[in-house]
Amino acid sequence: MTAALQDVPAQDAPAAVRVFGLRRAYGPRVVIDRLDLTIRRGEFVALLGESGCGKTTLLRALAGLDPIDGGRIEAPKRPAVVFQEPRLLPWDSLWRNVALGLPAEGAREKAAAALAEVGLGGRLDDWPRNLSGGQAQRVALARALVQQPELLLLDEPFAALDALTRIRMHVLVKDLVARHRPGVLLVTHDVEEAIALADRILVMRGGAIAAEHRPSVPGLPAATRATLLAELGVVDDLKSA
Amino acid sequence: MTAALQDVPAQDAPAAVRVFGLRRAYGPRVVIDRLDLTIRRGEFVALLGESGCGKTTLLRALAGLDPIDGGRIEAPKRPAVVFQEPRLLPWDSLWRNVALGLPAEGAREKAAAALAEVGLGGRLDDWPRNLSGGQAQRVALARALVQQPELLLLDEPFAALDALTRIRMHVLVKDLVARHRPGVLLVTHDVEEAIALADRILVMRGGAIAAEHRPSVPGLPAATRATLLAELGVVDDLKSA
Amino acid sequence: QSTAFAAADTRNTDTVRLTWGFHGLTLIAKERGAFEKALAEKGIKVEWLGPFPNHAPTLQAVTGGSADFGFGGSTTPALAAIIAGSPLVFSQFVLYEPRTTAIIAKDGSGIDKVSDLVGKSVAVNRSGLGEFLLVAALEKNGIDRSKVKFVYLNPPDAAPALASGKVDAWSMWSPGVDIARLEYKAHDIFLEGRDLDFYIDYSSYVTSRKFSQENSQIVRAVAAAYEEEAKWVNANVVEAETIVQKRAGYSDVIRDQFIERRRTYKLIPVTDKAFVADLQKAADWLVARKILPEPITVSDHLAQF
Amino acid sequence: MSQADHTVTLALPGLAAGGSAAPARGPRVFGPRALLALSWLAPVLLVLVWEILAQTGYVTPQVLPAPSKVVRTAWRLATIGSLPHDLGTSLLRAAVGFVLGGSIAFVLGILVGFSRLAEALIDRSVQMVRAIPFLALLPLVIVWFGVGEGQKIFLVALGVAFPIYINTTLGIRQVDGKLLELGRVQGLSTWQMITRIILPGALPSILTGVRYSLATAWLALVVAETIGAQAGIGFLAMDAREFLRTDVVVLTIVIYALIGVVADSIARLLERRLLAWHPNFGGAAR
Amino acid sequence: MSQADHTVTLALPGLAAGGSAAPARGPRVFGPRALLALSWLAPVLLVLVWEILAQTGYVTPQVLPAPSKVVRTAWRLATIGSLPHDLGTSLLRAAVGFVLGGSIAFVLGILVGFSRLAEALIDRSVQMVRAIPFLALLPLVIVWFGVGEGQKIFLVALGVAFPIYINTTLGIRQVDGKLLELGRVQGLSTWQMITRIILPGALPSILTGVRYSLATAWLALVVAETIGAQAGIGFLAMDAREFLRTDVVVLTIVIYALIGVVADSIARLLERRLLAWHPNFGGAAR
Ligand SMILES: Nc1ncnc2c1ncn2[C@@H]1O[C@H](COP(=O)(O)OP(=O)(O)OP(=O)(O)O)[C@@H](O)[C@H]1O
Ligand SMILES: Nc1ncnc2c1ncn2[C@@H]1O[C@H](COP(=O)(O)OP(=O)(O)OP(=O)(O)O)[C@@H](O)[C@H]1O
Ligand SMILES: [Mg+2]
Ligand SMILES: [Mg+2]
Repeated sequence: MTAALQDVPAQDAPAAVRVFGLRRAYGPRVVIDRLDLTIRRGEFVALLGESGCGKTTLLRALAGLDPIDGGRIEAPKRPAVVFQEPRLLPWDSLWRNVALGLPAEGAREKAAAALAEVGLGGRLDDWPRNLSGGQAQRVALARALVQQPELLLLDEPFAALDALTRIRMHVLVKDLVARHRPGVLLVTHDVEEAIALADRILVMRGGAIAAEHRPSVPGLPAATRATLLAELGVVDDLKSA
Repeated sequence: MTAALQDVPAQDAPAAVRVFGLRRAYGPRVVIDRLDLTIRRGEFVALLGESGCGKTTLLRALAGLDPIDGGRIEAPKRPAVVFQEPRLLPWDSLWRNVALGLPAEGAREKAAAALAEVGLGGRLDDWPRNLSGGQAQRVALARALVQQPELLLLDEPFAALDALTRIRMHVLVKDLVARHRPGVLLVTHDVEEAIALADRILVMRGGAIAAEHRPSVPGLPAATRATLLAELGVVDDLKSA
Repeated sequence: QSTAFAAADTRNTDTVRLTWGFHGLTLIAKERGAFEKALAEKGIKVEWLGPFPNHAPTLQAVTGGSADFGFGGSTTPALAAIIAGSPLVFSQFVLYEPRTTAIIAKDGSGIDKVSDLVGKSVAVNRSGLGEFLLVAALEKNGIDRSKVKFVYLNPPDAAPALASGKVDAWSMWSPGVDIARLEYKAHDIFLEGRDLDFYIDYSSYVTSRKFSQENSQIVRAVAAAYEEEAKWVNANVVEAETIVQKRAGYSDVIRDQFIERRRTYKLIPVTDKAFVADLQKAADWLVARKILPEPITVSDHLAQF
Repeated sequence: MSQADHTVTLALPGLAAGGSAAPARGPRVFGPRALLALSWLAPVLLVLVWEILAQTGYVTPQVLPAPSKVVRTAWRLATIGSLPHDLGTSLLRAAVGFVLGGSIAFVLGILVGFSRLAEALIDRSVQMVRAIPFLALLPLVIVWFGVGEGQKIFLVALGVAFPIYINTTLGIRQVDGKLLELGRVQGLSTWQMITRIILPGALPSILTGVRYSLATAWLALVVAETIGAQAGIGFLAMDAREFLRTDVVVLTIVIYALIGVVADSIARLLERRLLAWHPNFGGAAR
Repeated sequence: MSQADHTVTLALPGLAAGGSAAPARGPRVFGPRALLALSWLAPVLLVLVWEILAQTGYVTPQVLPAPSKVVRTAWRLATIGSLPHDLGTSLLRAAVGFVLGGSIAFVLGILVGFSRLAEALIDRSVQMVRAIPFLALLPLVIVWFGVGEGQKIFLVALGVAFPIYINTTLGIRQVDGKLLELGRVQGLSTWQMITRIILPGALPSILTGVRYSLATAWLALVVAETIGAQAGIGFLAMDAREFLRTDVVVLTIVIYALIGVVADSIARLLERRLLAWHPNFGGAAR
């Protein structure tokens, strides 16, 4: 257990992001409606929800990438974002991709360190097109982590990773949270992952936060797991089919 | 349990694909070396392995997309493939994307049925750019399933799906296997998924098949799970960190 | 001298900007250098602008103020430009003999006289001497213009058209017509100097009205220098033709033809009343045939100096 | 919380709609109407300044006649003169040449973009011919095609061909290789491959080629109509130039400019229609 | 197993290397060497046929002199004549005009591709000017620039500007909106946005514009050098045309064609260098 690294943020830690009554629609399709959310610095929040329920839309709104149709968002100017796709610049080498946006001074060293941490230390000067799916995703993660932001928005950053690599990446992210204490919002479909990582787990449904859990505080992770799966509509019977 | 749908293929079912001593290198980087593999019609094979170990490379070779540097592949001319990314044509509506390659006659109906099965029945004429990550992945899956191929190659097709949707997709694929009996090769990082779906689980390491399991035949799935995780390098301690 | 009755003696510049092309006096004057020396003696610096491919752009340059003199081309475009409103005046006229503009056809084409042109196509340069000559030739032979097909072609394009039989005849000036006659084995059907008893078109130097008023001294000096140049050319035909050939690059045979013809230049001051009357007649001829759009009084557009 | 580090994003529709819809473009301060009006600002301003300069005598009419004079000339030529006939003749030539040259170039472009063999066989020759100016080619064209319509249409076709050819090959090279792989996997025939994947993917570039060549067609006519033409805008221009009819020369320039605007509108319309799926081309804001 | 349904993929390096490296292109039957040789086939064949036709008297030398005659003329002009001087003069003009026009067009293209406001203000005017033929502009250019070098360089710059402008805006529109979003999220400055994302993304199109305009520069010179030039290839051509020197005319055509080849090679070199990352441009097979 690495729980020692992970202090539950005090109720009075400064907020990394605040959302009040957010509304977002694509034309007639209302995706987010009256959503409230606060994430404090140092807090790790996981976001679960059915495919297409609006998780990415929420993240994009927090990152200031989309206009919103109602409500209010208070967010830092520059959160770090891992998009659902890797979004590497095909014309830049890996280290330049990771260093994108860093001040030129010492950029290569920082990028090299970050790439080593995600297990790609030997491929600083390789092209993105030569990467496997999981490798590209790790480069995108490295790019976000070197930013050392106040708010870290992760959209399924581990989806293409095998179990072992995934655990390594978990450690990396938790490390960053412990050191720089950003607020983290992690979108994931893996309930185990949410339980293992998050201070707070949110379930999104109908355009708003439908449920909230604190796996580390009361009860057992196992109980949380069953509740969460039920909330996501999975009957345990089916799951083992 | 839907085990009734899923007959273990007879040892003498015709082969959907055969690979002998396959070798594939990108320049000096040898990714696949002396790999042998046979998948029979109706057989469901899951492929596990560390990120970057060569799973996609193997799939591409089987699909005839890449040249190979040694060995021999006997594969049907037209396997159906779900790539690691959705690869939707941005200029075509969803139903046209799904119908790509179908004979024009009745294409729209077939595509509509397939889209309904993956939960996107209402969005036949929508553009791909309006989809969420998981929705796009489901369209790609629908596109492969309508092909009714002899060999179905799936590269992490469920990675962006939530637990419930994922289970629904599992049912869809198993259904197709039961009806048309293609050979299936499924790349996944989810050990549970592999156990739940596959007749045979392969672990890839060092460019070849390092281990093989038949979860449905001997012992308990739980035992298989522990063995597999160990083979993938995960110590159970770490996993729960 | 033409400067007999100077109205005023004005000048507000040291430099005169002359345009030049690959023919006639301007080229020889520019190549020989005596012209510049003569003007330098009067404190006038010569700036040569060019070469220009034909007359119209030089008129544009003078009208637009980027040059002071035209390069001694045909009067018709100058008259047209004046009618269109360009503030140009004639400063000097040039008459060269023999006149060599001609209508030619290939040997063995069965076209030997103007009446053979009926039903044939003839290449002419639009609104130029070639077109006028064809019109005059047809009129002289009583043939209606509609019986002959006028094909508008610039000289460089007309040559291959004639050579490959895409047109049956070509109405054109020197030296193009001379080169073509020799190279494509063609013969004259109608030769201006021989078959036409009046002039349609002369050569002329033009300047802007403003320049002629503000720099009458220079206009006078330039006219005098061209007269000197013409005198030299008339006296040194062989050298003059060789200078032209060197720049133009045509064959010795053609040059020798020109030498043989002893082409001479006669410069006529704008004060020559008889000449101006002839030019007026030519202008009226062009107006009557709708080649010039409006009547014009030539004497209103002469440099006053 | 530390307000200094934070920006407050208000619920304004100030940002471009839909992340990828107009990403590089800053906040949309002007609506589409305003932008349309703005786009006519520069041309209208130019005409106004020009009229004022001409009226005040700052530019002499022989150098640049006033717009009002040009309009009068246009009116005169249109009513008693041959302007409509000239315009019609040129339009027809441009259209025929465009269709001919465009289709040939398109096919060649597809071949070259598609196959390295075709590229080796064709591309170098095309690049050579492309560099030869029309004026220099004229004698040969006359010998081959005579001095009739054939020659003019040939020149237009030639002028149209190059932009379409080059941008078609460019477009095909820019088609995402991953989608081509997809086409192979889905068992598309060569024809389906072209119509379902290559053409749609290359369309933005191809339409740029079309946009370019719509103007080129007219430019080619200027040269073509100096030869054996009895009507046409190029003929009108040449004639006027020869006689220093500055007002007619400027009129032809204005006609060319207007044709440029029309050609451009056609190209934009095509883009809006055919690239509706493309976030940066088909957007309603254009 | 049913062999009928199966194809045997042998271990041949027959397929294009690396899935996305050359996807649409069929099996590589010819190596790069063979393709290079093939690409010269058509031009060489053309010259051979032409020589034979000329030697047998099928085409008259006044219309099309034999290649051997043209080579002799070239040699003569190069040794005792002015060819090197003409070529040098034209090259210099082309280079200066190219740099001037290219940079202005590039900046305008970036502005217009980047901002709808700039598009509204600039684009229509550019499209209008683009449609005006050089020949029609010549009188105005003479008035503005006189008949010196200025006028020639201006015309070259003008001719170069349009392809670069158009393809720069095209390229910027084709830049993936997702990468622009990434740039915003990473907090890039406008300058970094342009240099790190927009330019690299637009480069394939921009280079096609460069490739196009390298030839246009020369075409513009032909018109520019008909007036007030004493040297230059365009001057040589005009001069020869005026005096019906068919061999020199054809020589200038050949020179233009060769310049086309050189310009094309430069463009390809640039593509190979600058687009090394691009699977369809930078590949070693080109
Ligand atoms: N640009 C768009 N235009 C119209 N509809 C859109 C657009 N982007 C997303 N949507 C729709 O909005 C809904 C929410 O999309 P979003 O991408 O936020 O889902 P998500 O929760 O991230 O799903 P996933 O887990 O599959 O990634 C979906 O139904 C999607 O189809
Ligand atoms: N085009 C290429 N050129 C060079 N190396 C490549 C290329 N494509 C893949 N590789 C390398 O080959 C190895 C295997 O890649 P592959 O995509 O098969 O991995 P994978 O098992 O699918 O991984 P993942 O689970 O992350 O998708 C990786 O190390 C990758 O970096
Ligand atoms: Mg999403
Ligand atoms: Mg993979």
